[in-house]
Amino acid sequence: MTTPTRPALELKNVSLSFKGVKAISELSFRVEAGEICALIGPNGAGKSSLLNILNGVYVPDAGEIILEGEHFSRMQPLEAARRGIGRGFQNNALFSGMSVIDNAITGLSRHSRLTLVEEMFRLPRARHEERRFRERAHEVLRLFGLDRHAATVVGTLPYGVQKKVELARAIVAEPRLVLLDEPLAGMNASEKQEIAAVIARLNRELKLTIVLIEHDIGIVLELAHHVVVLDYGRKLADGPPETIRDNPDVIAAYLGSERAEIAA
Amino acid sequence: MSMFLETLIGGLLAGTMYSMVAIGFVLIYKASGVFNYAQGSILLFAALTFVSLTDQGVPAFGAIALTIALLVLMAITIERLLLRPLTNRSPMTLFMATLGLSYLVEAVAQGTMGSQVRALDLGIDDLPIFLGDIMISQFDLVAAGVALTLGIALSLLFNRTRIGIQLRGVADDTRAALSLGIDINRIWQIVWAVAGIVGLVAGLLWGARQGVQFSLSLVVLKALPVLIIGGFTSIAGAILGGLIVGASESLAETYIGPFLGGGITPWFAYALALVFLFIRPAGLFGERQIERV
Amino acid sequence: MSEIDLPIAAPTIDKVGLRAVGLAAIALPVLAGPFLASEYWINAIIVPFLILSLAGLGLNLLTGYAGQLSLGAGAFMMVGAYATFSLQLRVPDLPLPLALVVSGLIAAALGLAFGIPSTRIKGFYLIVSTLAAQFFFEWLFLKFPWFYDGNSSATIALPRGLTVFGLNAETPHGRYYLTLGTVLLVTLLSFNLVRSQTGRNWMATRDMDTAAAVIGVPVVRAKLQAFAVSSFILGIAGALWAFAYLGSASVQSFGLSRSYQILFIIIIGGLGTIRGAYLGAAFVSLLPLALDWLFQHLFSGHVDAGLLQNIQKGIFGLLIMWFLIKEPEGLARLLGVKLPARRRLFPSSQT
Amino acid sequence: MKRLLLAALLAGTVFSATSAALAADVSQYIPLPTYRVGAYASSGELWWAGERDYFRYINEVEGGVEGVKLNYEEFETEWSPDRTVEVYERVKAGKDGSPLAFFFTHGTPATYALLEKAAADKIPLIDPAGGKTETVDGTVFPYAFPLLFSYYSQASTGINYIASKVGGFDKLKGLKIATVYHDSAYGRASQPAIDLLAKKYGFENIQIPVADPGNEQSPQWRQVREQKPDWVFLRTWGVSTVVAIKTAQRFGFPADHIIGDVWAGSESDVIPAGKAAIGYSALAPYPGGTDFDIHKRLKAEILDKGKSDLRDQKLFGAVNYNVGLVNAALAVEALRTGYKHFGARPLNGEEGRWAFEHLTIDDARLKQIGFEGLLQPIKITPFDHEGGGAARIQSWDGQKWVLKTDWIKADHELLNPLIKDGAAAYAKEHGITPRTPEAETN
Repeated sequence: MTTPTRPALELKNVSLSFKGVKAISELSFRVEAGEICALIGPNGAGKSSLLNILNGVYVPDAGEIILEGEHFSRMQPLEAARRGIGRGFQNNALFSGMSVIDNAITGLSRHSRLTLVEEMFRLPRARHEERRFRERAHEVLRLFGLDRHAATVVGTLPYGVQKKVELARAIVAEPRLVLLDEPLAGMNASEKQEIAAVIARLNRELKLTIVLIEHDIGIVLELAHHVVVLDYGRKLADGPPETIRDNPDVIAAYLGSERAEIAA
Repeated sequence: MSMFLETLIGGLLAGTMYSMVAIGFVLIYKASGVFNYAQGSILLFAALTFVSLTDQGVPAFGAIALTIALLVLMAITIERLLLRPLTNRSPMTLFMATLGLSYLVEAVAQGTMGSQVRALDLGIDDLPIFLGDIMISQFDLVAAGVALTLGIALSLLFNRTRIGIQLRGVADDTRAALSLGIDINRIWQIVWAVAGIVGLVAGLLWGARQGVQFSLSLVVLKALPVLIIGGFTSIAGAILGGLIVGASESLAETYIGPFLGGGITPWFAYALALVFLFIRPAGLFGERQIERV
Repeated sequence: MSEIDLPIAAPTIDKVGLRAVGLAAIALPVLAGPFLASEYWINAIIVPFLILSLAGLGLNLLTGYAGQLSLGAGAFMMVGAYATFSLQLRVPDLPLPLALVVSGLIAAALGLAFGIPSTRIKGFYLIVSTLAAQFFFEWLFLKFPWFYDGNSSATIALPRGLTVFGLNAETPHGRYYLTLGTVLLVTLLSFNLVRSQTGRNWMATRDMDTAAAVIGVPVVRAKLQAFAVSSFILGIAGALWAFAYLGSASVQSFGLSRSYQILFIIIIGGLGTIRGAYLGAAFVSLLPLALDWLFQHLFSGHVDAGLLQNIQKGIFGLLIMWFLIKEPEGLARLLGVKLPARRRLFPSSQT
Repeated sequence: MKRLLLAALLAGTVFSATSAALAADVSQYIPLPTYRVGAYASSGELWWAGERDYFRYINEVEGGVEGVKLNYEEFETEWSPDRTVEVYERVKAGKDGSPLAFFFTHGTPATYALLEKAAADKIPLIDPAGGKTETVDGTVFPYAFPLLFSYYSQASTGINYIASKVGGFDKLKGLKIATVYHDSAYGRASQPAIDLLAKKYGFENIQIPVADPGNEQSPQWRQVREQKPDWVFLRTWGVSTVVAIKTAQRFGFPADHIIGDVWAGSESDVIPAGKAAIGYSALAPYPGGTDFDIHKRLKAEILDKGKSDLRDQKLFGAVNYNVGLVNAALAVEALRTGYKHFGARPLNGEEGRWAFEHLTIDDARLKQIGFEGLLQPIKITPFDHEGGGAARIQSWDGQKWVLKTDWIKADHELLNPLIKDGAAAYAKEHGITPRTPEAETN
């Protein structure tokens, strides 16, 4: 476990560009262990790109990522997962040809210790692990009310349900830090409330550090302990929700404009 | 030294023959995202149609016009019956569909026009020309000229005409092009027809060299490494890729081949392409895709 | 919570597939096969059908499950056949079944080597690697006499024929049982594998490899495993093709057209299903015979023989396109369970 | 509907296998594995036309062979040895009450693939001017018949012809003779013989491989130009022959110093090469042309009556058409030999072997059947399954093949030990005891 004095995650002067176009410029902020940190900002502000840097999908041009005290100039996707970073994607990146339960179990992949031969012959160790994984996956599916869809092929489910599967897959491997890209998008109000409650519970009960991107400012202010506002790849504001709400820059650039509605 | 130069120049010139086949692929890939395996069969079909017509006494000019008309018809048919139903399918599905298409086109070509090898005389005498010690093939020089002209003409088409600009729009961003009201189906038909015509030109040159026969369809296997090296989306890349493959294949057969017992050309180009891929995974001129999740 | 009532439907795990495979592969041919079928049916249809199914299965693990398109299936079949020949020739003490396994392992190692580019190259840039394998091995096995023991015809045949632990399997029934036994065993193991974590990793890699890596799927390892396992099966299939079906083989038996044939088997049969390989193999084995028969009876004498053959080839091409348009999941879906909605294989990574 | 269609297809297949034996005629069944589709169709198409026309002529004009009608049936293989094996399995039990007397493989790779199967099934494999050279030794290979002209004979005849051109065997010493060959078992099959000949006559032996399909050969011909051979022996096949002839011209190598082998010497090989092929010569165990008696008979009885299988009658007398005629005639004469011995009824494989092993076609007989000049005199024995070993040389004049020589014999005294050794090694490896035909009855 991390000590409270050390941040779970810290970014220092991280920059990223695509074909010469700056997506993120010299961004720095901290995420304390056990907090829910919300990234907000208009589309194209670089929020998803930032998560992709943390997951090692994108390689930053410059800067440093400090994860639980360790310094990285870039992450590797597998390394990130191994270090306990879970991830939920914006446009469901589920494995559409697989069932709900298989999607969830796949999230446990890095915990598998089996060899091919054990799997092929279904040796006792293989059966044991399969059973363990299946139980764990069911446990998480129940948390999201998904167990009745366990055997359904994911691609056939409605969007809102798929988002829940996405969440379940993100947390099934018991990460210490979860990055969620618009986990509430495409849901109706009651679903949003339901999932927000689950996220809050995960944070509270499992001491899970959560970084999430969300456009619904109401929910963000309610859920987050800490808000970082991005605009055109730069940090506009950083602080507890109350201060953000009152920050004139943010109001001008974001909250006060219509963009919030459009984006949401 | 002159041997080396001759091998190099000969290889470069031979490479333009590969480029010409590769350009047909690039056009189609650029506009419709399809790796068209049937390009070789279409090349065979085009050349065979031309030769069959001239054998019937149709003058060359008329035969070309008729063949082009047939290719345009074919492009429209393919777009309507194959591409349109497969819109939004994965590139691999489309690729496999063109494998099926190649069977059909070959069967139609051989079934209707027979399987006899036809001679094709373009009136280019293939006698050696000597530059000092270095021997250069006259035919290859003509072929290289044609390939270059073709490349330039297509570049102009892409950059200077309205259709070309629409076409590039489709290639760059299909959705945006659609929202601008560009008729994407028509663009596909045009591109497949143009690729067919490129196939006809390539087919005539290859056919003059080896006779118009079934094995013309096998030239796709030479075009693939060219595409990999040059990138799937660039005409300049196709030409440069062809030059690289032609030259290195020729040098390798001459200088490495004897140590391995010879006959290494079928796989050498592929090995070369693999090496290129490790250095530049999207080819020399290809653009690296940004992954979005 | 607004629960839309959704049918709890077909598992991805191929339960029905197992049943179908069980029915098709066990009940019918095992019981009825050797006794009812003529020697011709066993030698010329059932045995090659089984071996093609096996090869289809091998390629399906790589292409259908792990999403890595390969045009080099023939290459690894070739490796398996030549390795088996070499082992039987040079290590005569090794019994044939073990030689098959070792040959499979050799094919797996080489498959792994040619799969390495897949860790850097995506989509069909990858076919260049598998085609390189195809052409390289065709050249290699023809170029160096060591591989075919200097035989002037450059063909390979088992020095002592098909003997399984001292039993002569050279008879039609012997070939049949050897092939069937191998196919059933490999099917069972593959079935276990695709239901396990490795199978899920493959499908995750196929469906969305970037996301898979991010959530902790060892994508590189999964791809390499798929290449190795696939080549292992293809290697065994190749050895059986050479020695249990043809009797002797040369590189031509495993040329590019063989690679296409195996690819067609899984497209037609159904990508990403175990039973697809069987259905596809049955289809490509029987279709030419059926067309042959049909055309002989309908048009014999009326249509030129050359035209007739071309019509058959054209129909084959049309069927492939038709399948891709109408039934992207192939016969497995057409004849099998109805999934609640069509699932898309090979979704483009853009969506 | 879809299911119905599939069911119908499946059902159709079952019927195709079982529907047999309607007419219990006593016709002799002759299956023909063919290739009318794919890369080799251009030779195939003419070959089958020749074969079918001759069989039809025998059936309809001569009333069959000794009264036995021939029942021939085609199976498409696209020249794939694997598919030929499948055809073989399909037909080896015979059809309509007729057993199989022999099996045409129509291709060297298919012969290789079937060699052991056919020996076990006791069905003679007939592959004139092809096959595996060692199988000339019938004591080890009773069921393989590489009739007419083995690959070793091809090498030897080629060298003999060159010797005659340069003014005698003693002039071969110090010459450079390059073999440009299709890099396959077929292309390499003559190498041991050329090695031996090079040693005997003292010429320099240069071997240059061309990889399949061979549509770009500049490196090979640059090598030819570099090494300056006096003669080139061309052992290519399909498109690689055309490209070789054209590339030779480009590199300034004279066509009249290139000798093609049997399978590099048809119209399909030279017409597409245009002017580059003028003066090119090839070994012709199957000469081209229509100046033979049989062509007059076929013209009158088959072509002019609209019964020919030939799509384009201009190709009547093309080399590949004549290949078909000769192959068919060899089969017919062998059957005739068998019927005379066993009685006029369909023969089985063992009887078929006897028939081929006692096949003799002398000059008188050649005249009778109209093959004088088209086919060499043949005498097959259990020890010699080749029975000929000679070819004429034909040269392309831009319009047609012109025969330059009479039959040139290969040097069998030199080659026989090579064949014997090869056969003995095979026998040892496969535990075969060579039979002693002298001791065999009948």
